[in-house]
Amino acid sequence: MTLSALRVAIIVFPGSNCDRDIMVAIEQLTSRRPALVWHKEASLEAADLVIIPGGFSFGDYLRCGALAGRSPIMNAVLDHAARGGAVMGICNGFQVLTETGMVPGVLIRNAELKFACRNVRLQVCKTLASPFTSKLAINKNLTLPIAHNEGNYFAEPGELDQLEGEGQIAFRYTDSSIIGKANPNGAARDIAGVISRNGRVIGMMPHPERAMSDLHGGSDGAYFLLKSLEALVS
Amino acid sequence: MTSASDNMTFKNASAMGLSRDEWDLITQRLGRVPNLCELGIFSAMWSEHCSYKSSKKWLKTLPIDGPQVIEGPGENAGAVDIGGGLAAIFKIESHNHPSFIEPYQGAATGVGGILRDVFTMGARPVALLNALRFGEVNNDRTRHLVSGVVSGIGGYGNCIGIPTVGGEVNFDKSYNGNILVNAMAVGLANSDRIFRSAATGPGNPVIYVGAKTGRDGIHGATMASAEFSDETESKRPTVQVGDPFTGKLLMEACLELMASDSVLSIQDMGAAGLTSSSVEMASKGGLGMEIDLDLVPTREGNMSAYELMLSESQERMLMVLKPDATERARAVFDKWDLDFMPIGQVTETGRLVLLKNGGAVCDIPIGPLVDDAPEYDRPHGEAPSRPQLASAEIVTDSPISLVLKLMLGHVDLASRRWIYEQYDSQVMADTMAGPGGDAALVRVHGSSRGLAISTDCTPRYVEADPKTGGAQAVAEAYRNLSAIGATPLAITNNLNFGNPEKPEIMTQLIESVTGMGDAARMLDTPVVSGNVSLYNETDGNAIQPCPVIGMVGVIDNVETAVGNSFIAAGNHILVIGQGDGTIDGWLGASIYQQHFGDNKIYAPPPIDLSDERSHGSFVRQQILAGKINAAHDISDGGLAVAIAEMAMKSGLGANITTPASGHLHGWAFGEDQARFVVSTADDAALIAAAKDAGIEITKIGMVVADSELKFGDSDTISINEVCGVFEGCIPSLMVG
Amino acid sequence: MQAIVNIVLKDGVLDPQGRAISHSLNDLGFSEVSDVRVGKQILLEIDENDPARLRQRVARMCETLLANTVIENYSIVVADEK
Amino acid sequence: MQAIVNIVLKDGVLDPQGRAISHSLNDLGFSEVSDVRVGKQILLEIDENDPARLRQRVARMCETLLANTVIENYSIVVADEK
Ligand SMILES: Nc1ncnc2c1ncn2[C@@H]1O[C@H](COP(=O)(O)OP(=O)(O)O)[C@@H](O)[C@H]1O
Ligand SMILES: [Mg+2]
Repeated sequence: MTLSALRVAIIVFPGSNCDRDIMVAIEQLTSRRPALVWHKEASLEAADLVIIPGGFSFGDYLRCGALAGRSPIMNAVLDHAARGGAVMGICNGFQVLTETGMVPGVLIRNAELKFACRNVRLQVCKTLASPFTSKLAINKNLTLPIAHNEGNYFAEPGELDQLEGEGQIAFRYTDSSIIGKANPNGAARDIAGVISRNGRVIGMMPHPERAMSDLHGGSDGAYFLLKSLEALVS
Repeated sequence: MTSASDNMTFKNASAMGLSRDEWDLITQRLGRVPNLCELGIFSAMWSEHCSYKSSKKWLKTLPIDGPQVIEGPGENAGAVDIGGGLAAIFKIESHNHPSFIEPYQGAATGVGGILRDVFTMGARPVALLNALRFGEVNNDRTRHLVSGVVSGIGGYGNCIGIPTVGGEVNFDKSYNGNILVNAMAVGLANSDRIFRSAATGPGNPVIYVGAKTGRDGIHGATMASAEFSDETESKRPTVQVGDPFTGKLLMEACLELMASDSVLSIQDMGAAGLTSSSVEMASKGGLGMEIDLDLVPTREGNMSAYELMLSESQERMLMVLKPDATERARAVFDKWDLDFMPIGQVTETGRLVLLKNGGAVCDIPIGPLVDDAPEYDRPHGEAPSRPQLASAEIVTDSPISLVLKLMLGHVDLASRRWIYEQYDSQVMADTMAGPGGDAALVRVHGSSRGLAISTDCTPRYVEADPKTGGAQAVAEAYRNLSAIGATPLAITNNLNFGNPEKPEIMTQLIESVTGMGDAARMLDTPVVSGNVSLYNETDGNAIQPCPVIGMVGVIDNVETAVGNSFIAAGNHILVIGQGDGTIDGWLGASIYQQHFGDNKIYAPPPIDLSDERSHGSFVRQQILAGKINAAHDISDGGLAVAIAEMAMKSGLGANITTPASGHLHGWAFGEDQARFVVSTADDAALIAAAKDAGIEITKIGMVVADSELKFGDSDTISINEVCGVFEGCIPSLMVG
Repeated sequence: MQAIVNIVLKDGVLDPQGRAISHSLNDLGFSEVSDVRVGKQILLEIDENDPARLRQRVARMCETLLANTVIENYSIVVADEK
Repeated sequence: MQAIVNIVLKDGVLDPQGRAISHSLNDLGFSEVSDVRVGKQILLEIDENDPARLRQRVARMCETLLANTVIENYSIVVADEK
């Protein structure tokens, strides 16, 4: 399969605001425009990758991702994942995935109680087999932007041990010359992204779609997305 | 219609802020006394905020025309042609008072309001900026206000998904009891698809859309008069609460509907809510309007006509639709889960008629509401003349590096990172340069064109000399745009002043508007929109006057823009706009004076508008020609601060040659205008080009790989050290 | 001792969060829900044994920090007074 | 009828907001405060007259939406049962 044959679906909730950004980013890499799927749809056309974009679905009211997690379309996304389909949740999308239990843990308020928008440096971790990490060099550093108020990853210590043991941690915040602390939000064990037990679902706080070229100030987002898409077609 | 018990008297009018003359005019125009609802409508329409009664005479002196102008002041926002069939639509607006009472909600609703002004015109908002002024920073109240305002701005902008790409902030004790929160929004539309507010076509339906109406922010003045209250329901001023989620839905729904051929005219409900929107739409169309208030969607029971007309509930719009478009429009708003309600129709009568419970509760001619709104030529005098501060009187001989450290730790110069990292500056993925540069640069989606935007004002200059200060604000914005390579197109402005009934305040206003107008004319940046905020006083003490400029410009190819960070060791550093001989430096009204001088007010650096124009154009041309690879305008703090900022951003150092004679501190920290620091790989070519253009230029040093700033032979400081001071200042002040 | 502070928005102040939750509950089949308001509950652990003094101190905390009295009302529950 | 749902974080779950409030209170001179936890209080207006059924429906709402049972505990107060 070629990249341009890859069918990508992007779920749009009321309040999503990075849906267009990730659509443009994927199109830049595959030359094929992803489908935008409105949350009220009950079914999902066959897709090779479902992306839940960033934003403030339902205004982040109650808990980030909670109301979106109960939208009609999420049943179809859960079915897709249960069939082994690939899912990527970015920022608010990550929060939606934790709310529906598709990836472990929860994302709570940033430790400093402030929204944080800046570049962070990530380290790629050694993981179980997953299309989202298989083509990345272990320990490679990526510089990507974050922009969130609730990105403080939390799970019980026992569960964290297990995630580490099983290779479900995709990225960690790591030391950087970038001004500010390496860990921008207080996340347990510096976790910035996790993957599901079957490796097919990833949730991550950083926004790859905002680092697609030097004009954005860096292209590590394009690199990460391209490697993931390549793994999905191979 | 008007029951006798409901008849208003001058006492009621006075409680709503109307003067005796204004009251007499109302009764004369109506031929009777108004009832409560009618009086409320007059008082809102004739308030300073809606009628510009103190400033109108002077605003008329501003230049508003130019080949680039599509829509000047008068609509919800101004519009300029940026090429490619597109228009940039923008405006700035203040939310000073609400933000002082409730900083989070006040700032958030300020952002929501300015966004509605822009998408009402059919533009998709693409950038937000702000201009903030707070009191002394070592003060719990200030800290509370700063953190509330900043998180409120972020709370709205981040959620609705429009990047906050820039702004400015200063601190001064005159703002202790009266902060300034000005928000600017910029949007993009096809230049032939701009929507306006004039109602058309008698018989056409008037539609209310968006959120429901509650008792939010109802005209504060009336709260004092208990006799208005025919119900026991609380009439205390309720704070408006912003709902960016509904704001986002409203924006998407409006833009979706405006893409179809359904909307004839549209107006957001801002200050004075349903009153100003209905009156303005009808008056601009030269028509009337009839509204059935029982149809207005409400979220609280038993709202009176007065409350319904004066409520400032957020996220609401009024539209006139084509006669056959109602069902199509309803489907769009249903999809987005928003209220959609036909509440009336356009009429030919020229009157505003409001129905409630089957009867008319208001029937007034619209003409007087708008045309007869008072216009005052308030008394004013002459601006005080200020002594000039000779550099010799103030300079010391401490090393530049030591002074530089002090300066960079000054709250008005230090890094604003603590603030702008709380804003999502990148959503929409077209931010090419966000906060931290000179102008922000936002790519026009799907093209290589870019919008350059900056907000600027230096209140201490305006206080010292309002005319120079007014011109300087425009000039600084012009320089900020030029420094990235963009062509300035037009401005919006927010005039923040004290009580205009005091002659000295009126003088400040008039003089700064004059300076602003002169500069706008000379720099070809007409005024296309703006806002006036007066009575910014506490206990009779006025704020430092603050006429904020928001400037928008364009660059054809974002790849040709430069930043204000050094690029490579071995590059040459030059100052444009300064000859070898200019070494005295202008220290009056500077940040240096604040550190080392007395508290007197001295004359600010003079502005030479033709220099601003030629130096700015030169820098722009050389950037576009690839001859300059980094540029930074020289403003607060002077030359040494500009160089330090370029070094800190890059991590590279600089070896700077100091002048052999004259006042070293004046040279380093003087705030003489119309200057830029630039770096280039080819100094000879740049110098030659400057000579050809008749522009002064001086080579002052080199970019070096060592992370150090070196002034002259022996005065050295590491970038790490300056960075620590620069970045540490605001975070540590915010901890208290 | 423990004190609980309940903080709710004043009447008339818009509660967008409550509105969104109410919608969602309706969509999820809980059509009987007609209104939702969201408040905060702050649980304080305090070294103070006198319930009256405790209440007084907590009221001070509410006025100085815990509640935004421009838009919120608060009520205090002192555990051992109940 | 009215129902109130109180939602608190489970023990052991980090509460950044509670911690920040606790610090601030200490700084403001309320040194007797040793711990603060921040929870939510959700007030529901429901068309249902039977308190037992009401409680049962609200419990369903909590499990489906209102609480994230991974990190939160909830309790229900039904007004007329009190
Ligand atoms: N309140 C604010 N919001 C967002 N960005 C800000 C704010 N204040 C300052 N900035 C950003 O910090 C940088 C420096 O601000 P300032 O010193 O006012 O710049 P200049 O002197 O070039 O006008 C600019 O990029 C500006 O956009
Ligand atoms: Mg600048």
